[in-house]
Amino acid sequence: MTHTAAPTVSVHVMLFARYAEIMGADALALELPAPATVAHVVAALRARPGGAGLPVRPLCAVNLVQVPPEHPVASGDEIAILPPMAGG
Amino acid sequence: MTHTAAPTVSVHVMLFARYAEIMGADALALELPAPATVAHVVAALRARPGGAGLPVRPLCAVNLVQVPPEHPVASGDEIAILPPMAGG
Amino acid sequence: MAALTRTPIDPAALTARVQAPSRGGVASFVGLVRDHHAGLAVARLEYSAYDAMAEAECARIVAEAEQRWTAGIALAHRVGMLEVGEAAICVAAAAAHRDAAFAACRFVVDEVKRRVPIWKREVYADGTDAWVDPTAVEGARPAAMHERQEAG
Amino acid sequence: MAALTRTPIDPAALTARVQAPSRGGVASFVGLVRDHHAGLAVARLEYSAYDAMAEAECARIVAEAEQRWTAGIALAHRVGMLEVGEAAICVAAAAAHRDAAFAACRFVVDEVKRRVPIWKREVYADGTDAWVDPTAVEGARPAAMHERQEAG
Repeated sequence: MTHTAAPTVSVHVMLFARYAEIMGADALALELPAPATVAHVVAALRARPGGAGLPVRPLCAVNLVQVPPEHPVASGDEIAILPPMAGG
Repeated sequence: MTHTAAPTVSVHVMLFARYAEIMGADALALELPAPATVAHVVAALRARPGGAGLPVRPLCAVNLVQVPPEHPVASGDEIAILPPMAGG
Repeated sequence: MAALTRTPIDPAALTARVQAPSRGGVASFVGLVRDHHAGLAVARLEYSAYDAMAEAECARIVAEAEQRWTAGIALAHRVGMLEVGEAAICVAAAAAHRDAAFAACRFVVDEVKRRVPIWKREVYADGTDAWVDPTAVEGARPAAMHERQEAG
Repeated sequence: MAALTRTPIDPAALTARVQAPSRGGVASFVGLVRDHHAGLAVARLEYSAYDAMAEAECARIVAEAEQRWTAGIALAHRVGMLEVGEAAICVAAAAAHRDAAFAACRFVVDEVKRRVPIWKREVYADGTDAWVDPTAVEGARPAAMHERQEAG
């Protein structure tokens, strides 16, 4: 094993409503091995304290647009984990 | 032929919108041989000046309720001849 | 409450009449005088009614809708001369949920057009006028069109 | 124009924004905070949103409806703490005819509920509260219910 730095992506994660409560934060920064997808972001969150309360496949948005779990994420992206919508 | 008075019914006729215009009146009194129906009222109106402009089977109401042409009419009834409704 | 009115309709007042803490949705409809009909430029509309029957029929329609959808309904229809942009009809329907509110509102609007003895005369931009017959062929200029001297 | 607002919604102002001489019908919907939900007495609701995405999604929904029905649409959604009877959402849809106005209004209400990242926490009369999950089984008390100290 070498000490060469592996490539990573750094993303901003936004949490809302019940998910913000169970994670104890409404925003946090994550660094993931590249290449990464939304599903990798969710898996990283679920490994954190309180994260077991998140669904395996929550609704997610990247840069304000809803995307499926296999959507790639890039450094600087804003990844939002969305509880079931309850407007109206 | 005798001069004994035959039984009659006396009704109040109401006319509206275009029908009032073509008949030159918005209300008139009619006396018809008994027994009489709404169809008899319409026939009597169609025999008057301007009456040819009325449909043979217009919408009609007796005492504020829409009725079919065979509906009987009695003395004192208010018979309304209704152009196609255009509210809203 | 009387449905026919000779003065401008206030939709907010109708909505306020049907709101209640148990009702989560209010659907409403306002029908306004348009500036065109069947390809003609409309200047104004004159609505007239068989007042006593129109009130009775409106009350029957409101009662039917209130019972069928467990809703609160308010209905107003203007009569007299209306300018373009004025409200001719307003219906507000409040119910526990939006499905019922929308359905009740739509029912009342449709039934008023179908059953209530109200008529309208269109006055066109060129000064002519005509009684509107919704049963006539769409797009045909009304048969009853005639010149008319405007009063006042 | 922004769809999210922290101050009370004025439905009449929304309706006024979409009226035009060529539009004969305005259908509107106001969603109000009800005093009950799933058998529980509700005291108030707190709405929160992912503001930037909610505004973008609302703008997309309005644009879709305006194009599909040749309509004028105004949409407002309240966020923050709402008392029973206050308006949470208002949609006004104006079109040439009532079919299009009703259809466009209903579409916008339904799509806001389906697509816009807004959440609500119900505060019950007994002081408990819960996040509302419309995807949960109807009639079940929300799973996330918990005691909570009211601030201020």
